[in-house]
Amino acid sequence: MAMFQIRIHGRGGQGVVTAAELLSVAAFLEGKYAQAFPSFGSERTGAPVMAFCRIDQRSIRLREPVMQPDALIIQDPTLLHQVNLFEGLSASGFVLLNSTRGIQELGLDEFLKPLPQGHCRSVAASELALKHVGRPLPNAALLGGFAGITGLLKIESVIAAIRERFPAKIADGNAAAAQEAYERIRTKEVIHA
Amino acid sequence: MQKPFAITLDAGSSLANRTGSWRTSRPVYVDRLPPCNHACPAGEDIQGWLYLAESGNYRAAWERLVQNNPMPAIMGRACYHPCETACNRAQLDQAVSIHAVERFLGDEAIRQGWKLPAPAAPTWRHVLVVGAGPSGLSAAYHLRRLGHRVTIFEAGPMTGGMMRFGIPKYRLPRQILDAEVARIEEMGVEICLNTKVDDLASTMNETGVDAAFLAVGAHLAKRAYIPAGDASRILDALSVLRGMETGEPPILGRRVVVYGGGNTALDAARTAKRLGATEALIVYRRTREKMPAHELEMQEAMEEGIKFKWLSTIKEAGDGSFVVEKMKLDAQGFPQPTGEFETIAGDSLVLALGQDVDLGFLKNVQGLEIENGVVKVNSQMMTGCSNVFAGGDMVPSERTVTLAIGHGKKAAKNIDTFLRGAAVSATPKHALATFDRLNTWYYSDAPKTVQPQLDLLRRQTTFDEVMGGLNENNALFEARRCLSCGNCFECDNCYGLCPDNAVVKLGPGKRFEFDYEYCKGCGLCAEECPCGAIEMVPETV
Amino acid sequence: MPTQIIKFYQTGTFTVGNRLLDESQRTVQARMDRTNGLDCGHRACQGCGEALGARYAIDAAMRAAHNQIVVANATGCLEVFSTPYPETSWQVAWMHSLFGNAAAVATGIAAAMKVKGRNQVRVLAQGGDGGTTDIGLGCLSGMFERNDDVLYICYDNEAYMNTGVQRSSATPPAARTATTPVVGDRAESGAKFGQGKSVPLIALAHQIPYVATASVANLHDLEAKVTKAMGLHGARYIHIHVPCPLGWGSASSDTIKIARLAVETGLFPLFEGEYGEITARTPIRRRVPVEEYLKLQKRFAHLFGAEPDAPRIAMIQAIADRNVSKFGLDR
Amino acid sequence: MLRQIEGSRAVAETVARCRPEVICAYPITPQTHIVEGLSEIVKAGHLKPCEFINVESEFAALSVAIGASAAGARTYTATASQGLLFMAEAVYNASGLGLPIVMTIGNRAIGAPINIWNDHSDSMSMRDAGWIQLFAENNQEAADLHIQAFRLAEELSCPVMVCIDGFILTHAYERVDLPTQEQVDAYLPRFEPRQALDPDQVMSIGAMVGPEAFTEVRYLSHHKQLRALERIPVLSEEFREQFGRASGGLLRRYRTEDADTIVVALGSVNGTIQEVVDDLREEGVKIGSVCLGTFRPFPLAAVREALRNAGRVIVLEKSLAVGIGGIVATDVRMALDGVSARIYTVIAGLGGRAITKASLRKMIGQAQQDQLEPVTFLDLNVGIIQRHLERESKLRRSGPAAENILRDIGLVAARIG
Repeated sequence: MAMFQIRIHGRGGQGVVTAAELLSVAAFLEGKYAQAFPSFGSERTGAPVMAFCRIDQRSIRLREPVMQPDALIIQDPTLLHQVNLFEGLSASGFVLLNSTRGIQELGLDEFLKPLPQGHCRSVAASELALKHVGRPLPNAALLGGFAGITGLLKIESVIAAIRERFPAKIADGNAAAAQEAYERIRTKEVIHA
Repeated sequence: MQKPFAITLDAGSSLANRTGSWRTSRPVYVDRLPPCNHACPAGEDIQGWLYLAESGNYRAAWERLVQNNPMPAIMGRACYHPCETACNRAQLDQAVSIHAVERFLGDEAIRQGWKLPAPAAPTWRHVLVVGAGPSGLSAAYHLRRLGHRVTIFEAGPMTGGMMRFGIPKYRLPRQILDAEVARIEEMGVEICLNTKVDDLASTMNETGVDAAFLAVGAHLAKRAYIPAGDASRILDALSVLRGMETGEPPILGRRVVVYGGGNTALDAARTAKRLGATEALIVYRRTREKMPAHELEMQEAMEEGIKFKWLSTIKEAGDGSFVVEKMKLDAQGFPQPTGEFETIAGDSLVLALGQDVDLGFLKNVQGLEIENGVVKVNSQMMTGCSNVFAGGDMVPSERTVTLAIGHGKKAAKNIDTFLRGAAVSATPKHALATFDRLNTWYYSDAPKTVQPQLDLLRRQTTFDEVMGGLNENNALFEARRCLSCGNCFECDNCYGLCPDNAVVKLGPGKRFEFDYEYCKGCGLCAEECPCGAIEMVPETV
Repeated sequence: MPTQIIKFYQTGTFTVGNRLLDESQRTVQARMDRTNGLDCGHRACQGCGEALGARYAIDAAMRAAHNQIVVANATGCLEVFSTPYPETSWQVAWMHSLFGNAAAVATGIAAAMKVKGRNQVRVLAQGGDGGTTDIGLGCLSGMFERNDDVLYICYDNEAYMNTGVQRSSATPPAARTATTPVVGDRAESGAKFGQGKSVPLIALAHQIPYVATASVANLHDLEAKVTKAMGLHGARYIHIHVPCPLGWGSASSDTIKIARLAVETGLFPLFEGEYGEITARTPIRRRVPVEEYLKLQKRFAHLFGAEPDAPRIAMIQAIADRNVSKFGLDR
Repeated sequence: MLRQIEGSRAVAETVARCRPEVICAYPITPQTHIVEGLSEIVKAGHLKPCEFINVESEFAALSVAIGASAAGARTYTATASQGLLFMAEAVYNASGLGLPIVMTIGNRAIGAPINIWNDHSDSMSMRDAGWIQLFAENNQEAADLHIQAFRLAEELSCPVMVCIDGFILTHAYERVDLPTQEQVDAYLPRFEPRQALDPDQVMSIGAMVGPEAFTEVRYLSHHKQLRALERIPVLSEEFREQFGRASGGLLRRYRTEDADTIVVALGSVNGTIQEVVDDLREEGVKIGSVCLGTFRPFPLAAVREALRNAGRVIVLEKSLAVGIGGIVATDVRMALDGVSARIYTVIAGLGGRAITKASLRKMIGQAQQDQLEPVTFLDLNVGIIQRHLERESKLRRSGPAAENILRDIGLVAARIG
């Protein structure tokens, strides 16, 4: 498999960078090489931020930002109208949105039609986070969702990464959120099929 | 450890840099003559013995003292201490009470029975001293120390001369006098009492002495012509005072008039008071300011209720009363008669008009000259006759016990020189240690210790000593008030204040030394020396 | 530091030593075995107050710490005259790094000694007023604030002497320096009034264990303060007044006298503070008017001459008076 | 032990295993995570004995380090950008005194305009300060270099800067094989200072040195760096033997044999360059690259040896010597003195601008047709520049000041009227 590149969009304070790091750890746990890094800056809470993650079978030398992502994780749909989120997205890429509303409701179906079936999904990550963690931090849930739609990583790896990163109590909540997001994606996929 | 080059240096390397070469003037330690020593008629090394007393080493202090004066206990009482008048400390707070410390040392010596230094090896020379007064005793002491044989001929029945017959016991207790005289006798000085010399020349021949020192004092009371009735009682002060000593106290009556203005007049009046006079009146022809008596004694006399009548002369002595003429001072300050008379009551009149010297016994001495009733001497106290010396009240000078003792010492030194046939050498004197040379900041303030005084009633009724002495503590305290003018007392200032560590401390009693290898000549040491014992002298280029 | 008054009237407690005092009452400088931390051969000017102050302080510190001390020195006269290659005058472990970092370097040394478990080694930092009150104040404040185990000693000669007498924040009002010259309007000559800072009080504001001012003119007081400081741990500060004959235009022999007058006029108050509070002051022994102090120094010459600058002399007197009342310097 | 870990954390943990006894910390992006990591390690008691000191400035940070090192303690600190400039005086002092301090630089641009992103301006500003400067290509090397740095510094009694690209490495999560304590202890002996402040061995450190000896002192620090040129390859080789991976050294060649074009660069950009090299090689282009691991001392001989046969040398550097162009390039030119190769200076990645494969390919392409300017600014937005220059030329006041002022007054007067 060739190098897989992920770009995560969100706002300062939503754990965008953490999300990218967790992805890299999950990949590492599966014996893959991974590289995660932020869109280097001193962004404060609320400002649009990006983080990147590369996953590969061999060691990664490339240091440029991810410009042709194979997957986009959008933690905050309000960014849709501000940033050119989809720039460089590969034709066979994935898009995962944090929203209670579906892609159609968001009016993105037309725009994202070129993408393969099932590559473009939304999941109510903030809602799940509120439910399991008590705070609307969507990143963990979205990682579960990412495992769901891409199948690149096992949900177990994602949860292991979460557990490695956070103290038990917080980890439990985030793990649960990731798990549920993962299942929702999967089950919905079943329905579609 | 292989150290980096140049940036890291070994300790002590700067010693290679001899900064002494920067110097344009160098400090030198000096010893200056303290004003007290300078002013002492007996030539006492006062600062020297105070230095020893400061450390509580009273024995050493006393020994240092008696090198110049064998009678400190007497001196501490009888001397009018010109040293204290000269003391630099007077300009700071009050003069150091030198006499009080001296007296303490003298009394301590008597109490502890300290001995005077043993005489040197016999010189087989014999010196006759005429008169056992302060001057004679002083001379005898010094001559004896030098190893000479000394014989004193004293006309009177007792030793001490004027110290006994001129100074009442309430100022100088007799056991003190006797003790210090005895100590001199113990050195092997032979004293012959009631031995009047009528003809010195023949006496010297008979005794075969090599030299003589004359110190007979002035014992002839001056008289003044006063018309007197048969019943009127007139005495002279000396016989009054002598009477006190010889056990024939004079009858003076209740109202005593003393005529004169010297210390003897005061002594006579104070004695009269103690003998029971209800009133003692001193009549003097000039003013108080002109009175020759010592201020301190004036104070004491007035405290004891002695009355004074200034600007008055006694014209006539009647029975129980005296006629007095008022005087007034002329432009030159001499008293002139006014023609105004008054009569004062009095049972007796004591004349204290000064004393003359009895010079009869000198008639056959070759070359000896007499002028204004006293014997002429040169700077070595030598009379016109080469082996005859003289001192005390019988030579031209002020008449004080201290001066007399000084004469004795000086004469002894010169007699010794004469006997050894050596040349007269005058030891060079140090420059005076004046107040302006002191850095007084370093001395802390300390009030003078006041000597305890006998209460008035007992002073007026008994002959107990008026002035008490110091105890060991306040004597030490007083000694330490000495500023050590002009003489290093090892305060360590120069050692501590040198920015270049260029002063070497040699250890206790050894003082200091300059290390001219490093001294830059900044002058801090000289400026900060409390006692002015450092001088800056220009370097010769 | 209220030095105990010894009932000893020839010298009191004012001289360096004296044969009659017992050891405990003599100063370290009076001892034959004193360490001379700053030794002979240094290149300080004649009558240098800083050389004197440094030896006083370091010797006292060495005595207190049984010679187990290390000293960090800021750039300045003291450093230059004491360690020009190839000679050093220091008899202690000594280091010079930079002008403004002596306090920080000392912090580092203290940290090193701590990790090495050499707790008996005590660390000092020292510098002039420039290196302390100006360029070094940042590092000094940091050292105070962290309460590092360092005794910092400032030798205050009231200007940048090493570079040729320029104004520092410790330069007193009206004083002439190369950068506060006496030219043009005489009434405006010399350093400005109403400027400068009191680093001792700034130090005190850090709530550190010990702060003191001292003078080379009062050795007993100075040594007592150094000894006290050495007995404590944490950040400590001693500010020593050291006249500079060259920079002040005074006679080399007057160094101590001038330092003494600075204290006796009230212009340089001697006090101690602990944890933010002033805890002691050394009363003035004999109060003198500021003229006596000013007149001995050419840097104030423009205040005198034919018709003295009475108004500004009065302003300086007012500063002295204020110190006396503020610090309670009357006996 | 393999870890997926942030670069800063990897450095922190490795530095901790070097057993520094004194650590001075002052926050400045992007170095901050390193000292944060160390403070945590010290606080947790995993590094003993160690004094962790929070100072009040970078100047103090290095000053405290100077004191600690002079007193014989193994000492570490880290900084970046403005911080390095603020401690500049102490930087020279530490090397002048020969104190073996190790300092990490999280490379970052220097303002104004203030900019927190990566380039090499900070390290370059101190290139002549007498410190050894090592540059890390990736986080594995960033960690490893510190172990070698302490050994090198203490052997030579000379301070060492380990330069890591800010954010690109400091903030990047990567796989790093963290050395074990045993490994580090085996490689890095206890610190035996060449000089140490000690009351029992009194000496004065930091004397004033005049013209009579200053040149010698300076020559000796130069000589020290020449010795470093010999020691660095040796220590790197020893490291490879003991840790089983190559790290450090003077430089590393990548496919330079038979290469006719060689790109020379410092630090993390080499990864991207190697990707491009591989792509171009597949297209048959004879290209290679050289990763400079040691910038001070500058390995003249090794560089000459690596580049002598190339017809074209492109020095890609994240720093600019304003008014002349390259800094690294200048040194490379010196190394190639007398060699006929064309040498291009490419200024890239200033203030964090991404250096992309695309841009590199384009640039290399131009070089291959010899259409590259001798000094080229990669991805320079010429449009902006031109617009600004035009605006400036319009706005700039010309003519004597008096007239201009009068003109202004005239305008004011008009308004009033």
